[in-house]
Amino acid sequence: MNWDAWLPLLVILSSLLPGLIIFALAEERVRLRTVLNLSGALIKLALVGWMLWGVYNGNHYETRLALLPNLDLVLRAGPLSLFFVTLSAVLWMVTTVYAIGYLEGSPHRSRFFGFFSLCVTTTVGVALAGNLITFLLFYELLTLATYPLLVHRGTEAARRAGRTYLAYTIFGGALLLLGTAWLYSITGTLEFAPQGGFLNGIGKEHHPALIIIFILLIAGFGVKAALVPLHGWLPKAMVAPAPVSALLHAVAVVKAGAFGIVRVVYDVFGVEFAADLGVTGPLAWLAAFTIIYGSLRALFQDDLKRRLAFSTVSQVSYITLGVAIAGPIATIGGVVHLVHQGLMKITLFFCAGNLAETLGIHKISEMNGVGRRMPWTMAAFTIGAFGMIGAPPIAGFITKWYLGLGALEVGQDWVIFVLAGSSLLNAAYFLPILHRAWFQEPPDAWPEEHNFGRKETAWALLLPPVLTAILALAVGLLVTLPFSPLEWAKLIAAREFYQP
Amino acid sequence: MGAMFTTIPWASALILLPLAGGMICFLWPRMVNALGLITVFATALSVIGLGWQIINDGVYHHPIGGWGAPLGIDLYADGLSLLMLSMTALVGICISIYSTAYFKREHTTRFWPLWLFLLGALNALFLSADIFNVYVTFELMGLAAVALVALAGGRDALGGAMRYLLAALLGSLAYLLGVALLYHGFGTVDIALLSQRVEPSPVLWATLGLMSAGLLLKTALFPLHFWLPPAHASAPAPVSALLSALVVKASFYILLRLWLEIFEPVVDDKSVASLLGLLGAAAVIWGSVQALRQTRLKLLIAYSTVAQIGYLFLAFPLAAAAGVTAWSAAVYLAVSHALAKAAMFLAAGNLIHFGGHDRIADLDRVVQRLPLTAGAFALAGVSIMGLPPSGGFIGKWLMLEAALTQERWDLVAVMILGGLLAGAYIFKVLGYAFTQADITHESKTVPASMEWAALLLAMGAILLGFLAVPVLSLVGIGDPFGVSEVRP
Amino acid sequence: MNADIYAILLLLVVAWPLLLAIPALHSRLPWSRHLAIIPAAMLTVLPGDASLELSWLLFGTGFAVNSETRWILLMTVAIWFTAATLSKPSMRDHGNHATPFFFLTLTGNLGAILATDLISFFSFATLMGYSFYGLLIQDSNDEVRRAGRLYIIFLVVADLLLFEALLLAAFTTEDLRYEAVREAMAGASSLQFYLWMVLIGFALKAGVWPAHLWLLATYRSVQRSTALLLMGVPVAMGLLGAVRWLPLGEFDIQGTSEVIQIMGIVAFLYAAQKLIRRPALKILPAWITIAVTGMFIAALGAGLAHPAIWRQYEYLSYPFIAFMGILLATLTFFTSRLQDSPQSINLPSPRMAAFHLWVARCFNTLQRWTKESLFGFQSYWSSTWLKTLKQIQRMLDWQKPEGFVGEWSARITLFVLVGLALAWLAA
Amino acid sequence: MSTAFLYALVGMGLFSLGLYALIVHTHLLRKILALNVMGSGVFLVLVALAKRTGEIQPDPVPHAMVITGIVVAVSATALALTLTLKLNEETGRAELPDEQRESH
Repeated sequence: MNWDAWLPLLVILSSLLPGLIIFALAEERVRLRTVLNLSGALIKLALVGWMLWGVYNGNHYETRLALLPNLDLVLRAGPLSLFFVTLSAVLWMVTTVYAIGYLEGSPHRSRFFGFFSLCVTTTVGVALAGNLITFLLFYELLTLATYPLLVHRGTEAARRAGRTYLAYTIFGGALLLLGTAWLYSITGTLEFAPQGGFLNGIGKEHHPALIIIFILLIAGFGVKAALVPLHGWLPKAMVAPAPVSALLHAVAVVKAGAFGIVRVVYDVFGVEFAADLGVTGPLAWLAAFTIIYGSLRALFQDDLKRRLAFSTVSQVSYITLGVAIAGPIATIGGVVHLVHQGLMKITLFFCAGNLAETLGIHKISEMNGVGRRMPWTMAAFTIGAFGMIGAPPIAGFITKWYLGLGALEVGQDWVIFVLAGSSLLNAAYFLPILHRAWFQEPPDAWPEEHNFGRKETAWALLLPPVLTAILALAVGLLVTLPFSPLEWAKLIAAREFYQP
Repeated sequence: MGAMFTTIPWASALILLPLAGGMICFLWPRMVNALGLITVFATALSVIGLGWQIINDGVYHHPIGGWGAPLGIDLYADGLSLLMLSMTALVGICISIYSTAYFKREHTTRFWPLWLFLLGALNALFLSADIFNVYVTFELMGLAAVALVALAGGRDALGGAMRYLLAALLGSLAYLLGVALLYHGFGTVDIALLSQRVEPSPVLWATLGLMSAGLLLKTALFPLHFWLPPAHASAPAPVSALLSALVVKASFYILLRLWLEIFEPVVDDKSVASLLGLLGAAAVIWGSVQALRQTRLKLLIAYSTVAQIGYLFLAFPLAAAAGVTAWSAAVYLAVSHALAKAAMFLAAGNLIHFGGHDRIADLDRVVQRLPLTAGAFALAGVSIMGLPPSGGFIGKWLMLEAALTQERWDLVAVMILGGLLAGAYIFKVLGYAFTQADITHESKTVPASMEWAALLLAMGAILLGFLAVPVLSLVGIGDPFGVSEVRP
Repeated sequence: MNADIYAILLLLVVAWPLLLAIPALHSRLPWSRHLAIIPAAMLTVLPGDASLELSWLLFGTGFAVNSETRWILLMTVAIWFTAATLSKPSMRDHGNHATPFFFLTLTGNLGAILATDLISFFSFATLMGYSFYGLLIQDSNDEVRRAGRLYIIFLVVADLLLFEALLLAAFTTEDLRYEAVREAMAGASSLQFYLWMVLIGFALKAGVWPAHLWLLATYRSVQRSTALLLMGVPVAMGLLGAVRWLPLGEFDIQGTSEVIQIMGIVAFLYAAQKLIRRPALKILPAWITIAVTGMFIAALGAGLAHPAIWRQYEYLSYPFIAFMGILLATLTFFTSRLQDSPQSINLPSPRMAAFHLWVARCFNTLQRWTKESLFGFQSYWSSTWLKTLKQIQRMLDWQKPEGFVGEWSARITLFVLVGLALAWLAA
Repeated sequence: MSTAFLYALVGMGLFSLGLYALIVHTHLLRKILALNVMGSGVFLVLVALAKRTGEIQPDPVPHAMVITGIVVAVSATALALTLTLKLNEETGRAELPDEQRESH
């Protein structure tokens, strides 16, 4: 029995099976549900750790099932897939703890955690997908798995947000399907290959079609990656419970879209071929525009989560930008931001959730002096915010560093100005929050305070943001250690994208 | 053992068992549920037996009583028939289980004989090798189906049934006239013989027109779909499921057979295929838009059927260059639609049973109380929308592939648009599963068997997404799509 | 043995105040503010050079102490010690919200002094700069807050410029230690660009004319201990940064160096002119600072023009910075003692008020423009001509506030813009 | 033009006539009758075309078909009539009810 061939499938099953069992559990079986959730997360972490070590040493893990004649369902654990899988596995663990604390005593928890597990399952599937059709499959499932989480609150606003989300994502999915099928009809294969191996043999007469396919695929992924003008759903989706927003912005939906763009540019088209087609330039411009636009919109939001949402619009496009600049160093910057943005943004959302859950604070204008009431939460928030601004030595600095260097390397100096502008705007919308939280006098009463005794809030709510904030700081500080995100991104670039 | 297994005339059993079962149910109304279930399961077993035979020995051909065509009745089964029979058996089992709990006592005595007759007729139709037999099975099927629709009683159901009956009879008569002309022209009603004898002639054209018109009317292709929504929406839930899942497919199956065997090789003109494709496209759009506009759940599902039937006809214009892919797509879509739509109607039945109405806007209180049913509806919806992984996705993928290789952008656009609209109307319903409604509504409990029957069917539709390779190789037995072209 | 002690000490200098920043810790320790400076003080008095390589930290960090840094360290320790004494009469530090920022700023300051490469320096300087904001606005009246806002705007822009400069340096050389960068940048094609970004960046940080606005504003409004720190933290560190980052003594940079010298001299003359006109006693040290930094910049310009001279006198620059810091701090200390009456918390000068008004207006206009350009399409189409005209008029309004164009601030802005444009052309 | 062909044409005519009536009339009884007329038309065509080869003995197959067809037609008519009666009981009219209305 060759276990290597089934490991990727096992990773997927490690969250799928607990999820399915949780659906069947009665609402009041809290303990069993928690055990299932956490053990699933732990098993996944262990499996991923095992594969990380294996891939580091040059092993291959691949599960292959026939889906259609000539078209397989492929799950393959390469360096890039594992990068994303590790992010999901770690953050799933953390978010599960957070969600258990956040939803304590609220209705429909079995449903919530069931879909929560499905959501992670599909994200891991997206990460492990070894060809475009497998990717598409999990990508669409992700839409379906996140919708119930999004509308979990069941309010009219939630339903409206859900509708918007579906309208965008199903449309994006349709574009993706079209692009994928078209590509298949031209090439007869959809396997991910470094440098887009299978496209190099395509004749010149297909190049216009390939350009359109590129646009279709990028548009399909761009919906979830919130590329302007396809970002409209993201701010509305803020009605979801905080753990969902956290997961949505840091791991699952938005990141899956960005990951898809990475896949398309590097493993479907191949970065050189894409550059020959002349499509990476416009993509870079679009990403740059999104970065600036998202930041500008974020400036004017008073709702904390909405401001964070627009910040995501901006930050996720760093990944796209890094990919579209199309040089080895910029690639490292873009890819590493997959993890960096995840750590920072999940911290920010956890903190926003804590404020809402503990003090009933939803708006920035209500945040006066909140740092004195909840110092640990706000300390974590501060680290996340400075990371977003790009202050050293937090994770965001590393990203900007590599993006900037990468842009210089290929002579695209304009990117530097985009980065500078974005940093400036980031500072403009994060620093006032910090000022309020730390230096303004707190009000006499908070909007809706819950009692947690002497602690600032529940442990399950406090630990996750502190942990992710420390991680965000650590991946910046310890950036040169082996297995740091940056080193792994370098490994990816060396092994997958820029093979000699 | 194996030898004995293969010598049993499974095909005859497929027809005789349900007919006999229907008679017995009629005569013995006290144990009608048990009898009916036994018959349906036995029939399903026969399908497995027949499948065994076909997989081992290839195409099955059996002249009943040794008479042979044209006077006798020939049975013929290849991979395509087997797939249709399996679909019928599977959907039939689930619907039967559902029905034991769904119908009141006095209704079961009427439902079971009719349903078993319908099953027999369907099996016979899928096994028929000559076009006149098809007419007879059509009529048997039609009459049983109309009676089943009328079972619900009340103004809407009776009106729907009447409309359905008139349409079915009209379709049958047109078809029969076509049979007459064909027989006159080429002297046989055996499909295989006909396919050797036909040649382009005015008679053939007239036949093509008449038969197609009749079959299209029965298949409810736009704009001949007018009878379908009232009939399917007003019938009892299991009956709606049967009609949408199986009965409509039967006439499509015949159209497909005739087209493949008789018309396609002869008719050079692409205009007929184009016309069918055009109507299919119109059906996709029109049906979807209408479904989106409905305020009643069952009507929504019924209009969705109108739209989904349209997809099947998109294969006709595509078959010229990508025959196997296009036909495989149509067949795959037909089967997954059967499973998914049956699941949907059964789920709708549960909701109505529970809440007493099917107004979409007031569904919130109901959907939340029936998570299994909501799950069934959602999973079936995934297949209807053509999202992966589901049978619907595989079908749509193949269809897209066929369209893209020929650069038929119009059809591609229709397929994509249809998927989007389907998403819109499915989630119009599903959105209510997540609202904060107080549960103050008067409600009945729904038996577990009813919930699970719906869920099983829906899961089947999803599972079909992973079975494309075996299913497509099964369909290939006997080379029903004629051309053994190489895939691109 | 000795090396190990040094290594631990070097680490402690930075790590100890960082650790003390945790409220649970410093609120339990008596004299915590003073305690935080102890390792640094020890390092100052111990003889000999020492260095510590931390290759696992960031892109490879190092701390080193030698005769040059010891000067700066001495000054810093002295200023911080005074500030600690001034700010905290009581033993226990309980419930003071500025205390963590005190420790964080200290950490940043000491780290920046000891750092041996550009990235570490930049990281610690960033930590210092942002934490210092917390110290600045602990009084939290309106004027302080306005000054704080000015400070932070200058800081963000400065950090951005320095980040870009850092990128240019990293693009040119892999090794980012000071000497390596000096050598590499001296011959780099992006030298001019780098030069100007570093200069402007540190000039903004140090409050060199014409970026002295924030310095004046904060100096006016903050409490005594913080005013003291101003001299040691942003100003001295800004000058130190410029000395370390600029490719001094390597290359004769004609043209640019003259411009820099002229700017330095103009800054000095401007401040001197102010001094001659006898400003209020309290603000005197601020003007002296501006004059001195102007001189220093002129010296840097000279250093850029004559590498040989710079190499000869380079060792003087560190004691100069140190003495300057101490001197100014002492001056601040005494002037504030002289004027330690409630009236001395003086009102904003009309000029400053005008500037603030202008900043606020600019910001509002920017906000409105962006808003309009983002969301305004619809309203633009639906609005009548009259409305559009009014909008245009409103947009033009900001250009003609009464007497504003005659004000200094506009000229200063122009000057900065011209500087930027020059830098652009030169690059 | 042979007699058989004439019969066939008449059959066609009947078919068309029935179709027209089926569409035009609203009363269900008339619709049922129209269907029967159509059926007769088809049967006539079948019978007429049975003499297709010019032999003296006509082809028996269409006749068998017609017999089957008549059986089918009779049962269908019976069902249709039953439905009409039921519908009449329910609505008081022997016409197809309008398309479904919104409320029950």
